[in-house]
Amino acid sequence: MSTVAATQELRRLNAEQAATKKTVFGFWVYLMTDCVLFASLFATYAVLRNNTFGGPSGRQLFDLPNVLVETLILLTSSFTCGIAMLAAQRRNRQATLAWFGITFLLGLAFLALELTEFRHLVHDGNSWRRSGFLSAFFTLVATHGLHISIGLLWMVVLLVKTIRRGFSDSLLKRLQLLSMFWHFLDVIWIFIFTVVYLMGAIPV
Amino acid sequence: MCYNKHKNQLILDRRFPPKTMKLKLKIVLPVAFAVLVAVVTVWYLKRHSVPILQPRGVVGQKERGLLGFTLLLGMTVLVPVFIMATVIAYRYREDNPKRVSYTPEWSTHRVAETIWWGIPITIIAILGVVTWRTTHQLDPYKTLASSKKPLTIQVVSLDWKWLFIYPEQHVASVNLAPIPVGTSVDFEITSDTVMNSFWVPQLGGQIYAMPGMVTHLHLLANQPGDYAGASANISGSGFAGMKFTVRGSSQANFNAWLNTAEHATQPLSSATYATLAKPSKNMAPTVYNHVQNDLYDTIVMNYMMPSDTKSTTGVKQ
Amino acid sequence: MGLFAGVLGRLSWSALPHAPITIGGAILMVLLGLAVAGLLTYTKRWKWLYREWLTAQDPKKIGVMYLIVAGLMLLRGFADVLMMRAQQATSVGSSHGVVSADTFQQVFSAHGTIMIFFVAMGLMFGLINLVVPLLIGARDVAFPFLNAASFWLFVAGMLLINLSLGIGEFSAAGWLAYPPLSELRYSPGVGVDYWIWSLQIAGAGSLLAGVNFLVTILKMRAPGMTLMKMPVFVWSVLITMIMVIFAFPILTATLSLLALDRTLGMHFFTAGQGGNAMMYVNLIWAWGHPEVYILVLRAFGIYSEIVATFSRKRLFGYSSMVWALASIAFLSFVVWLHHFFTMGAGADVNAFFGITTMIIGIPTGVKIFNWLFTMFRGRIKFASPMIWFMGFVFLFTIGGMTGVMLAVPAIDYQVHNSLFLVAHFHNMIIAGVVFGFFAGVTYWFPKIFGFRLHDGLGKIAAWCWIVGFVLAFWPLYILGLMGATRRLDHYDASTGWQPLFIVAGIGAVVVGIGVFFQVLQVVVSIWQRNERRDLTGDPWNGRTLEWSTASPAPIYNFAVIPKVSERDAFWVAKQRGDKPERPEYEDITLPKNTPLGMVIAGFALIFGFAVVWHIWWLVLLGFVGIVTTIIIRANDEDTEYTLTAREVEKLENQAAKKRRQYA
Amino acid sequence: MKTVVADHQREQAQLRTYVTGFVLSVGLTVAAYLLVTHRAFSAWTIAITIAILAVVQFMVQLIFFLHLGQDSKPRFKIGVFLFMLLIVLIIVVGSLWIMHSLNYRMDMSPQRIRDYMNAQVGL
Repeated sequence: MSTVAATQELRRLNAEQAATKKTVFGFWVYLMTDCVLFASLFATYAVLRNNTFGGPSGRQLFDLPNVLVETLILLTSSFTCGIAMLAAQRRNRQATLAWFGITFLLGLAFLALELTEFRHLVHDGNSWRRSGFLSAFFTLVATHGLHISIGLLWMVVLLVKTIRRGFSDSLLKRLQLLSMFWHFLDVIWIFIFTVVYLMGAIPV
Repeated sequence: MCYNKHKNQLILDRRFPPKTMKLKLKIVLPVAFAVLVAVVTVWYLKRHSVPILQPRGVVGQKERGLLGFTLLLGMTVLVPVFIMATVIAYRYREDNPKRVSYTPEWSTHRVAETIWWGIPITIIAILGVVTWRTTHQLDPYKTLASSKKPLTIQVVSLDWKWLFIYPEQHVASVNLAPIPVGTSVDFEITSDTVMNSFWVPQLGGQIYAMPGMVTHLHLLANQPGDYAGASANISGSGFAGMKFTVRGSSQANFNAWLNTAEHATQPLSSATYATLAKPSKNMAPTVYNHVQNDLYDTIVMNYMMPSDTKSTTGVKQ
Repeated sequence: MGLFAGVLGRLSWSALPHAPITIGGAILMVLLGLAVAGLLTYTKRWKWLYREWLTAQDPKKIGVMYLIVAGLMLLRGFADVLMMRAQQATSVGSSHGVVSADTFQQVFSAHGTIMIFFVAMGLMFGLINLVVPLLIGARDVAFPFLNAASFWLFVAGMLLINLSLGIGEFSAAGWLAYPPLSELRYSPGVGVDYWIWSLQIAGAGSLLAGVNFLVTILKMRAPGMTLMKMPVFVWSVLITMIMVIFAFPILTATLSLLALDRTLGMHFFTAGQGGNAMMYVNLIWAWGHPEVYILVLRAFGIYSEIVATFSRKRLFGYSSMVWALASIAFLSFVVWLHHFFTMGAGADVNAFFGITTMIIGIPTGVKIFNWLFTMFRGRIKFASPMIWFMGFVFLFTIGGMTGVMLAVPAIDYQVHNSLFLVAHFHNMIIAGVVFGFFAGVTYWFPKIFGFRLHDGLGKIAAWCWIVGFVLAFWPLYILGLMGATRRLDHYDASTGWQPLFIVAGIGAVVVGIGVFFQVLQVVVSIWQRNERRDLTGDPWNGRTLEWSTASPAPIYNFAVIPKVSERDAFWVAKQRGDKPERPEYEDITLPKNTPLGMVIAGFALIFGFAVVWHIWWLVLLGFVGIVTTIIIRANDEDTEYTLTAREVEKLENQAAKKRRQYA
Repeated sequence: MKTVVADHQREQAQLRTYVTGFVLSVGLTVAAYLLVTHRAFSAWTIAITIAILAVVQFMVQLIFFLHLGQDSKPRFKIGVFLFMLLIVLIIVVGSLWIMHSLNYRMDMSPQRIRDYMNAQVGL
């Protein structure tokens, strides 16, 4: 009797594992489509880079030190997210909650810095209505910011779930998806940081 | 009954269509229909003006030749496919009384596959070379070789009419553009409204008219005549009325027209231009003189630079 | 209007339609809805509808719903056709035809958008939902809930576009709404917003369905079925899904940029202020051209299945067919500039894109030769799918030839945006995509509903469509050469075009008769369904796995997942004549029905409608609704139920007994 | 017992990859930043180098954090990723090439365009 139960259990485990791999692959495919979405926004930004219509260009507007701090914050949050995943695989609830908490705070800090930068720009009259360049800049960076906010909301939902119901296979799977999403956003930010801010600030 | 249990085979629904329609009819009828369509087409084309097939401009003639060449090249694939499809369908139909071979498992044939990968590749290679050459030759930005001094006409597409400005002659005209025969005419095209497309089928080619940008189209009329032109890009409710005529005329007639234009009643200052730019449909051809010399550049620059630096046109952004 | 303005944004009584045609259309739609609601209440089937269909997670049920919605949209799109033909046949010289210029422009914009997004994509995803799991020997798609959500998003997009008939007006800027015409300055109304947001919602649905089916095909094939042993239709679906997931994000991005221009006053594509309208044309066609190949590639897949089955022969040159599909997929991403040769790009750019466009003709030509050689030395049974295929072969080749002609930039300078171009792309879409779906629906109808469609009526409909098509679009080729541009709502008598427009009108009527015969075919087949029942599960002597299970296919598709060893597995098994051995049943887990997919789409519809009318509080409500529903669904643990082996056995025996009763 | 030790080792290895990935990323970011703020080279070389640095950092993130390329036999994940890169390249490079060619011919100053046109005598 035990062999039948064992094969049943083995088959259920295999099915479970196949389901996880299928979902992870599905989410990976979704991330690839998001890359193409960002590619279109990058292409639009690259085309409209010099369409400042008499208004200020990137060189006058960008505060590079502030952006460097933002980038380092996001890199660190990506790192702490990795550590949190290790803790989660060990099913150590305290460590997972702690590290994901840090990742959440870093993400929030990044978002706060970005929003203050936007507020300064709008305050000085360089809002997205001013020129094609500024429209492209705001849209590209704000779309990334929107993705970061979705990531943070998702993190809150999963942390609450961890606290209330502890670890289950489906929770581990969802944490893995979240960490994939977070690393992916970090990759997108690298290109925004390079193409928008660094290349914008190169003295021609 | 439509389903026969014993022979486990589908009997076509005998009741409908009637059994009497012979198989031959099913092939003869479409062929007859195709021939009828071809005959009516040729008859119709003979009796009506077909600008693209009866070009009067150098560019248009070259493009018609290219159209014919590509059609013939395409036929070399189309005709075999039509013949093969008919013969194979007829010969290998299920209820063919003649004994024809049936090879259910045969599914690859090296030589056949290399043929129908090879032939299309060679055809496309030929066409590719022709395309590369003709695209460079017929580039609308190229000035056309002609003995006479080239003429420049600045074109502004407005809400549902075309404004033609003759910069050297300081005259302007709406919906009518006389050009001397045999001269390479450079149309500098822009728009002060939405995107339009400046298209004169009988002289050859079209190009988009876009606000804040200047596109160029070179045309040359071989012989005098009125050549209909239109906008080929949807531009709002008056789109169907955006018609104009390019009048190929001998040098004498062209000079005569210039005289009448110079003595026209209305000067084209920025004020009159502002009223002209207001949306209106099916405007009769009118003529203006003493065109303000930087009017065209202002129309273009209005979209490039903020208007507070230099603005004369009435149309606000 | 103070308080009122804030509460309902731009929405006001003036939004109700004024033109007689739109009033008539709106009333017709409302009456249709009331009739259906009345029928449901009369037969007390609301519960049944909710339990069986609205909350369904079974891809076959979702597929049927896709086909019904796409069928309705085909009728609506066809009504637009009749209006356009009537207008263009009568609006000459002094008379201004049946509708005003502005209504006419809304009609052709709606016609294009509905036919591409809601008919072609709808029919396609419908067929894929119905057949792909069966073809690859799977029980379900990879993500059932995502599948239901993408269907309902498709319905939400369809509802939003049809709402524009009753409330407000629709876009008058064509089916791709080029700026600056589609910008606020030249289209101040809500028309373009309706267009943007119905496409965003339907586009999101398509993207999610693309991801879903890509994972289904890659990860859930029957054991032993490697990629090169898959049916060719599944190959065409796999390759098309790859194109969907990489093309639709460009559409989402471009529509979002246009929406930002119109709602937040940004300047991506505005005429001045640093905007660049050319970038919109570039981006929209970077999605546009892969989109039309997304439509046609799956029709190619259907043709491959049909020709192989009805010629009772293996498909000729399987690997070269797959390579042709793959090369078309890649090439479709590098040709998009042929849609705007005449915008003024340099000769090198035009020539490069012209040549890549021609190169796509090669694999297409190869496929046609392969189909012909599949028929060569076969036993061809001319059922109605084969008539659709013969129509395809003759008409699509003409379309392909005119396509190669249009690929030469110098020729395109003459015929761009003329009726010649209109005739070309209708040639490709009607003869290629639409004929393919009608053939596919007829072919797989018994597997879905358990009874065959009336073949005679199907053939008459096919002939009507073929003859009607030639009558409707051959004159347009000539008109294009005579200098007629597209989208004309009026022209002068001196041009001599009217007789050709009248012939085109007659062609549309003949196609209308074809559509009538199709509706008659369905009605007659339902009426005689007991006579026409398919008892063996294999009405056409098929070759692939879906014919090995009963028809209509049970909810779990296969009681026992089949083992596959080579191509055309079912045909080989039949040839060897091996008896199906006694199946040893196992537990099957299937997804539970849930209304949340519909709820998400409902909130998306509210969100879309609110953004169109600038009702900001409703926008927030819609967005929050979507997010909370997703979170609720994510936390919902028990989403599956299991059928024990005994229950499966009981179901199988019941179905077998019912079949014996009919025989 | 053995599995626990193996898990521990695997986790340590994982931690090491994260740390190296993190240090590399920060290094590359700061390097690119300093290059721009200290104007040591011509604009063109700076642009090229920071582009390369960005691509390297992209690879670092992919390998160290997203574990790309270590999945099972039918490598669909990396297949989809490479096709995505191809499509992104086609769109971005294609769009830039097209828009450059359009803008170059569209808003040139009248004098320069006259020379451009005369340079290519057509039919």
